[in-house]
Amino acid sequence: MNDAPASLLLDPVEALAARIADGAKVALFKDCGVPMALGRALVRRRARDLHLVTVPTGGMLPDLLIGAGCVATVETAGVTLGEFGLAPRFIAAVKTGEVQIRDATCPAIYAGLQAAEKGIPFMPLRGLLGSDVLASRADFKVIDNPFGEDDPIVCLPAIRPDCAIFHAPCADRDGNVYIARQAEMKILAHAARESFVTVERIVDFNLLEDDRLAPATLNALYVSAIAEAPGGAAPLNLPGHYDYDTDAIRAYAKAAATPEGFRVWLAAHVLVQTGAAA
Amino acid sequence: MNDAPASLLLDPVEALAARIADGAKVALFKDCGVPMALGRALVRRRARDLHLVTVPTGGMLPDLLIGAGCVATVETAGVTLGEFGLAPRFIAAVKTGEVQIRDATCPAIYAGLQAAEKGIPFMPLRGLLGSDVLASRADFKVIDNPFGEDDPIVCLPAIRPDCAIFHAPCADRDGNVYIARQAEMKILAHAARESFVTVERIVDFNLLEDDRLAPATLNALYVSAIAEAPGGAAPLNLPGHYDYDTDAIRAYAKAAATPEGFRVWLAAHVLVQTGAAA
Amino acid sequence: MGSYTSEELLIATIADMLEPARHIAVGVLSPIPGSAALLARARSGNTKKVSIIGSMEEPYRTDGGVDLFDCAAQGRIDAFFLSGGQIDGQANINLTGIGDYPRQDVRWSGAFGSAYLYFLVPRVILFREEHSRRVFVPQVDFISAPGTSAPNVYRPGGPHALVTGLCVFLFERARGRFRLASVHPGHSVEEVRDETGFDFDCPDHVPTTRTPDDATLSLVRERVAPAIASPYPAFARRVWPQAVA
Amino acid sequence: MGSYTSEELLIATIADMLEPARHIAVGVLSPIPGSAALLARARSGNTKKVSIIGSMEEPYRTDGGVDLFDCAAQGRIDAFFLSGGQIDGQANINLTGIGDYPRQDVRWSGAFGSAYLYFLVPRVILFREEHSRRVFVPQVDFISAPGTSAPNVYRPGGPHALVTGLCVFLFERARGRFRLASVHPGHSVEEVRDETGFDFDCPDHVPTTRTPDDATLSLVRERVAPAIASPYPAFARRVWPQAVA
Repeated sequence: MNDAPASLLLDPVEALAARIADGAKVALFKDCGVPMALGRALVRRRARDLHLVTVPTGGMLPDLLIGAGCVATVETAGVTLGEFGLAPRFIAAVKTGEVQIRDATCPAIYAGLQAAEKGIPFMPLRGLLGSDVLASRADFKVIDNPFGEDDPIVCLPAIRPDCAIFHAPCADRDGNVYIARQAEMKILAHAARESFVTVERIVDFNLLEDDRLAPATLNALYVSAIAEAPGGAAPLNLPGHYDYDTDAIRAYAKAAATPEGFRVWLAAHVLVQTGAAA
Repeated sequence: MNDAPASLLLDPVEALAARIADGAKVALFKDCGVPMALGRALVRRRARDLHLVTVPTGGMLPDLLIGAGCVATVETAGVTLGEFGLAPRFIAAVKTGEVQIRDATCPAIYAGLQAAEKGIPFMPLRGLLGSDVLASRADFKVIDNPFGEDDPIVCLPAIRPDCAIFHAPCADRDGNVYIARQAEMKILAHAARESFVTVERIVDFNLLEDDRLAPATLNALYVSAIAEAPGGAAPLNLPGHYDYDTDAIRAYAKAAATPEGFRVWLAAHVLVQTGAAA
Repeated sequence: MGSYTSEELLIATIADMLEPARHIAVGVLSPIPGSAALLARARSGNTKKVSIIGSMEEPYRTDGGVDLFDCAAQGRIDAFFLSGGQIDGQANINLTGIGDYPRQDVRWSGAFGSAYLYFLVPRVILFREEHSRRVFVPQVDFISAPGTSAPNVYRPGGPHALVTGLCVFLFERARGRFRLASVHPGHSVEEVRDETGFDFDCPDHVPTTRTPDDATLSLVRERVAPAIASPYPAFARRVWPQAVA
Repeated sequence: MGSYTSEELLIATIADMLEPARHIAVGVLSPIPGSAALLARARSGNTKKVSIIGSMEEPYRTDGGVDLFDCAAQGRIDAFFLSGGQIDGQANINLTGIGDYPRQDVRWSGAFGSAYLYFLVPRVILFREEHSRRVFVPQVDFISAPGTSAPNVYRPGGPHALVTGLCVFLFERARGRFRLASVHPGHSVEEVRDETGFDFDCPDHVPTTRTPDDATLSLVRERVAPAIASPYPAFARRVWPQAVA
């Protein structure tokens, strides 16, 4: 396809954020690359009532979106800043009930997305029985394995996000996106109705025509729009491109510990936006 | 791992065939590369009572194994020689009942393997309802979608082969196998208890350490043994390496049309084996 | 209008049916449907996507069967093609064999993806060039995939039309029956009746199948022929010996 | 015998438990279990496989979470580690929070992969360095993952041991209880009783945890320290300032 619709490549990242509607179910991939620049653009456009699905867990991005008031529901196997501690705005919002929490496990999130990917209404999964995670999820159902005897098994409903957002090393002008070793981005993109992707750069050849790159390339069929956003995962990392900016993450963790600190941080790092850090 | 067990790399292909027991459930990947050399070695070792699972369909290899008397059961979405016509030994054996046929559909075979890959007892799948394929399979079950109302859906039991066999472009000395764009080989290898792989060549570097090759590499964790077998998919193709030998396939199709013709072909092309064509 | 071959007529006829489809998938051993998909794509200014199962060529290759089947279930494939060793008046198709299952008198390859894509792809076009009572039977011996389903069966997809060497039938899902829509030039409704083993609806006046215009024939010969030659070299050489010399 | 740090004692103690495992998986934020897995691997002549979730280094990196969870369900992972904000005497673990769910008084991250791997990996080692009544409670507030299951629940996996900064408990699945197996040098059974909120079995004589021998310490400092420094640089610098300078 040397003929992708011209609208596929959007610039700047604000244009992508504009396509993510208030109330949308938005899936965020945990592993590199986390679309931090797009997340900041969502805050600036004052997105509201998002239903976040972290795939399968999340960190700074969902914490930031929750703190900025963009989120109504978070469906997750866990939100944490990892070695920088717990996720302060997530925790505060769950404790007050400001966001509705839908606790899951990592494989349960993946299984729900894989059910959507396969167009099946549910996926069975081992584990969960006897846990309060299961008890807290009225939408998880226990059935008797039809191929066993007295063998209860949990069935998880398909998770079909309105959109998946992620950051990748590069895309081509036909809309194909190189996802490197993050094969699960394909599951995410297949499961979601639309995918909005930021990339470090646009390349001038068709990724699928390179036999070495093609296996790690997401077909344009699944991609609604792409924005070029160099450094789009910062201050988180993009392997092979840049490492974590640990000072910046630590500064966030410290600031976000209080609502006031978070507000100041937000004003300095997101709302007043310079081009370079977009 | 610079320390894979020395036994992982076996030579010659006969040694691989020796590890596939009579009666084993053996999964054959349809797409490149079909392990023709290993199949011929199975015939030479007089394998018996194999339960073939074609993934999802098959051609010359299952036809050859059936004709040579190696097969008790074939589970398939279809066996055909494609543009060279129907699969004569498969058809003859189904008609006489010499092999038990378990008809499926392509996505049903994949879904059964994916259930095994995920360690779940079954996978739901759309379609099949009202077909005689479903009617012929007592092991397929129809349940009511627990997330719907009056919504029947077919559940397919996991297919866990004793082994998967396939041919690939290359492997490294640690046992990692480059599978190029054949991502489904991973499903197959994950689903099977063991994988036996023939390759065009062994490379002297670790495939997983090359970021461009790693996404298309099957981890040694899933590989039981590897044999170097240049031309191991011939007379079928291996993209980027060699094309179909259409004359050879046409000669097979013609010879295999009769039991006597097949016997002559087998004696000339399989049983009397020269090194080069192994 | 220039002269055209029977293949070109079929390609143009099927391509017209693909007009609304954004993503068309083509199975194995389908040179005429594949050519029709490529023609529809060329007419669209290449904005349609065409996936050809087993193709090794960009932009037509797929990520493999699992991806393609998933893609259909996600609602991302709008049109597909099926055929049958037998096809009956309820649009049931038989790709498996004739006689008592499993030791049938005639055995074919198997059901492939039929009893799946037939349920999930909105516009499935049945194509079988041979139009005879051997193929078009009152009732198939083995339902590899049913043409219709009970109302409670999840089935966004199903048969849209049956294109043969003689005519075009449209399938009316509500009635579960074929209706003769057009007869190809040089053939008659009587011939269709004689060669069809199943009952079908037939209006008083049956039009002649529209023949391909010059613009279509140019596209077919200049754009489609070289492209379809990659997956189907023998077909392309036979139908367009000049174009793909 | 040379001197050792408390981390080295824990690493050696856990490594001993990994002896039978061929494939050990390590989750995030697990420097001590990760070091133990690397020690077990080094002792095995590197024949064991160690997968470290999130690692970017061969041979420890995985194909991602889906692959790892599938791998566990296939029976290809023999040992894994879990921890908990609360752990009780039935080996239930709480990674979610304290107080009435969902608006808990204390909220942690979430269950991660616990209520899955705990069911499927044969030998799960619970590790929590802080040994206090705050952590080891009579009953967890929220069961992120249960320690035991009814007999009809598919559960090839489960808890093998609980290793803390004070002692080692072994879990007896048939009884659904912990048994004190050893107390670390410099600590006592009384101290363990004082700091443990749940009831556990305690033999008359409780041995002292075996201390690492010189060969083990050499392996830890020469082979494990540089390797664990890749996923856990701060940990490695703190514990082995010389080795990973």
